[in-house]
Amino acid sequence: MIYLDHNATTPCDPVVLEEMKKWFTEMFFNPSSIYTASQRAKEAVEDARKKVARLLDASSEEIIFTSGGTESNNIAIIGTALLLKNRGNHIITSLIEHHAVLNVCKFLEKNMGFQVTYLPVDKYGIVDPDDVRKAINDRTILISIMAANNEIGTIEPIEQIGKIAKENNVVFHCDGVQVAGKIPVSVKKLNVDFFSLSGHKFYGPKGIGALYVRKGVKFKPVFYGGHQEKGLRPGTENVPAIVGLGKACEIAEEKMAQDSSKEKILRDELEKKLVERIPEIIVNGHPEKRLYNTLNICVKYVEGESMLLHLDFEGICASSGSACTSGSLEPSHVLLALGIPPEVAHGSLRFSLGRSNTMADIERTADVLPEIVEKLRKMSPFWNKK
Amino acid sequence: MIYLDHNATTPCDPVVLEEMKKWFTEMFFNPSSIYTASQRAKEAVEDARKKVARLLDASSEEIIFTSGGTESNNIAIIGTALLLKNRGNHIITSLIEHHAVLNVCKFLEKNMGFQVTYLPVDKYGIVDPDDVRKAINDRTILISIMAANNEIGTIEPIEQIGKIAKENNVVFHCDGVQVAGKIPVSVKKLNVDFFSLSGHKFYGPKGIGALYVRKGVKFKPVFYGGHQEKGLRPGTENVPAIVGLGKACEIAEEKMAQDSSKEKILRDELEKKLVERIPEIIVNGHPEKRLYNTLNICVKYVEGESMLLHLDFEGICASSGSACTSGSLEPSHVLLALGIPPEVAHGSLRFSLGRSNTMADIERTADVLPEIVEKLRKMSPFWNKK
Amino acid sequence: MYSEKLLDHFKNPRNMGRIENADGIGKVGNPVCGDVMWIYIKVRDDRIADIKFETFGCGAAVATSSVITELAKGKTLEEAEKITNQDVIDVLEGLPPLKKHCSLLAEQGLRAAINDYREKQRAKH
Amino acid sequence: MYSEKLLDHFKNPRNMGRIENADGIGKVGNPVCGDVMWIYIKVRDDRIADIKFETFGCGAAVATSSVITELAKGKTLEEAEKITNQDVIDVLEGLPPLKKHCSLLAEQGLRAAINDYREKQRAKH
Ligand SMILES: Cc1ncc(COP(=O)(O)O)c(C=O)c1O
Ligand SMILES: Cc1ncc(COP(=O)(O)O)c(C=O)c1O
Ligand code: FES
Ligand code: FES
Repeated sequence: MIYLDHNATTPCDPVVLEEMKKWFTEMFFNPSSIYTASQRAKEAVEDARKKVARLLDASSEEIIFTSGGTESNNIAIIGTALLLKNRGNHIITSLIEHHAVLNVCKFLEKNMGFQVTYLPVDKYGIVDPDDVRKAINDRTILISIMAANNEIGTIEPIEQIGKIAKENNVVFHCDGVQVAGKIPVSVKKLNVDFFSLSGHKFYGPKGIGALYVRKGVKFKPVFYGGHQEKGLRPGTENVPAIVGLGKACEIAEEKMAQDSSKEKILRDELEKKLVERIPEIIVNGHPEKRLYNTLNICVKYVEGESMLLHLDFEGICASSGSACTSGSLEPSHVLLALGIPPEVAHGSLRFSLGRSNTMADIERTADVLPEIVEKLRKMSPFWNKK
Repeated sequence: MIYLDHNATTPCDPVVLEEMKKWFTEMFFNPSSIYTASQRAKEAVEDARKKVARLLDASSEEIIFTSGGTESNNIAIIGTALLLKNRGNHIITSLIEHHAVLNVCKFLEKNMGFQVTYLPVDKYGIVDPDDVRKAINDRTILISIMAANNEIGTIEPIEQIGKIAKENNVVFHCDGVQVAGKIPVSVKKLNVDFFSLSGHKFYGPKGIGALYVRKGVKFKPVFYGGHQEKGLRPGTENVPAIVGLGKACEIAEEKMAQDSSKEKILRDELEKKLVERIPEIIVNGHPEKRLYNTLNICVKYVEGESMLLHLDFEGICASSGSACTSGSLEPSHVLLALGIPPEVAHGSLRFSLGRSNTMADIERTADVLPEIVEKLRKMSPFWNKK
Repeated sequence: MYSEKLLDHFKNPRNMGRIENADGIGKVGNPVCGDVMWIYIKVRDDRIADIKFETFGCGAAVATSSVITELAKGKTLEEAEKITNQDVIDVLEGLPPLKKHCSLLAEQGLRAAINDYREKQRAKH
Repeated sequence: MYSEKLLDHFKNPRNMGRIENADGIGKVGNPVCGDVMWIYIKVRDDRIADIKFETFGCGAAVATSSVITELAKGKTLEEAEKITNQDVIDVLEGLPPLKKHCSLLAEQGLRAAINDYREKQRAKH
């Protein structure tokens, strides 16, 4: 099998799983209990917190564990809205955010009297920091812009947007789910107040994420219960997953440089071959400011799902946009925001590479896809009309 | 080591962990993706959903996976409040709920204009269904009463309360975290609309829970994002933990009868020995309507933490109340609600038994604790004053 | 997600292609998913003598196109008009809830082709 | 949570017990956690000749009681009055944030005992 869907999820590194095991069984204790064995669990949690902090150039006290990227985004945005709603009711975000940001904003619009500005992007998917500056008004309490887009891989100018947020005294949340563990991140340099990450996107376990909260920045919790995570995220700590996330951060730091140069070579090769071999395709996202592992194309006159099914028959796993929208029929909101017509957006394919991929994977994919496209185009009224 | 704190958390059953493993590594796929491998992950999730449903006598479509008991309670209560706030703003709960219910209610009081009735309990910790009936008014939208109390083990008359809720057309949530997997539960018989459970309380993994939502009962999601769990709980599914929870439910069904009769014998023996050997102790909770694994005592004139530390020196793990309140200095709100004076409540100890415990564990604990109490009483100004 | 039967029709679609000088063409599409299906028919003695399709769409759209052409082929127009999306679903041994509409597209495509044929006939007379 | 040092004082508390006919007794308590500490002193030539404690409280309360008696023993009243909760924390090599107040209880207990002694002396004259 050739797995080219690492932006959807990654396999848990066996080293990570190995590290987690004993915290399920022998060392299963509740970190909040008083006996010595529990204190070991507590130490393990704090040790993992340090590792997450190090990956982001943050300090441990600034890291909160959550159940994943979705929760991190939700509590940062809803928590800020709840806290600051008396100061203002305006939020700035972009048209190409993940649904775990967009749908939160829509909820706040519909149910809590918030106004949201959804900034457009250029044809590469880049948010113009100047647009952010212009959108700020005296009721603006929050800006939420993603570090890199999950579908097309475009990397946003977070540092500049962070500067603008700071100058205007507006809280800045960054959905960093697609960059954490993939490229170096310094929350200090980026000027962000909140930064979300999710373990399973970089060879850590599912069901665990973290939220960086800059020292001094407050938010209202969304869940209530015990005193865990300073009361900001109650519930018995998911010790094995937390330990696993810490280990994944450690491994990511070690392997990042090597992973990125290898995957970039493979991704570029795939891009080159597909462009050569398939007429009338479009490569989406920014040519340079793009995640090194992501290739998103639109194949004109063919529909995405059909290509994915044929790829699956050949043992190749890819996606057409994000996994979370596979339950939806509409074309990708991200591609539409780039100005791509709906019928073309329907023909999108995303290949996202990872540690295990080889040049053989790329060659096979580049051999197989052109045939699939040809077959499907033969069936397409649009292609035949041309 | 003698572990007598199973109400705080339980070890993950090695069989459960074994079942989970491959979903971390080989079968790591995102269940929302389209390729065949992902469909296997989706099937595993649905299979686990069936197992959880079977444990509760529910149907699969009525089960939503969450990150744990705290989240289940939060989304049931906040989700109902958000949905029905225009119909009414009154909630009924009890004084002895877990903080994952109490603190949610307090949040709704402070921030969303809700009024909450905190029902008292009798000296055994039992909520009188008649009190529930009397507390209902035409603005009442929700009743939340726990199935069994985590500190003292008292089992509440959920079926009767459920009947009253139904007659009055009020939504009924039941925090079942301490009973799920321990005693037989039929959500149908109990007349509940929502029922919360948490994996790690019955030998499943941490960081996973479920919420039963009766067919036709609606609530507003608290998190927004992808379409997972019908959009009611977005975020990439935590497949390994979901599989583990399903397995834990299956095992619980098999072992429940045997576990309960064994643990009851051990618990009763511990109770008998401690009452015989330690003067001036009180056994808390209902003599019969009590979880078979739970023994909560107050040792007069001694403080709980000191006893716990000495027990820890002897390799015995116990707690004084719930783990989540170990970050608090105040005496247990549960014990105070029973009418126990604060200075006595400070001397509480909870022993909660589990599968691995043996009569030798009980004998050793019953040998060790009287000496500890004697030592500490010698140090106590109150004891010496007597 | 999809049945074996559906995947078979998807992999090896029956009656795929175009009929030059068709007697009727049905062109339908779903505005939400953007999928488009064209059904071509050749009619002899009020019977569907030949039928072909061209489809731009999801796996289910391709499979339902294939199935509807098989179901219609050889039937009288009257019989063919009575084919419903449920008949298509039955052949495919079910469809995911989100994909029910794809079978509707097939039903509509066939009916549109028959209507097109009838209108052309009427125009001739 | 607790340091080795603290656990040692907790396990083997120094100067635990009561002094019959003490020259001064300090009875303090924390209303929040409900912990109570009684400090007894025997004074000779303005010096703490003997000191004992009785404590109903958490591990830290017991340990800080033990430490404060060790720190105070043999000191002049004036010296003893200057002992702060920080001195106690230092001996214990730190305390968890939630447990800082336990060391304050010890400081207050000693001072209350000294005050009690002084008042009794004043009453005698
Ligand atoms: C950019 C981005 N944000 C948020 C998420 C949500 O993360 P999770 O599914 O782990 O909750 C994802 C992935 O699904 C993502 O790609
Ligand atoms: C009765 C009760 N409700 C809710 C919870 C919260 O569960 P979790 O810590 O798994 O979120 C617990 C245990 O901590 C509990 O005992
Ligand atoms: S998704 Fe619309 S026709 Fe299949
Ligand atoms: S907790 Fe109050 S004195 Fe220790």
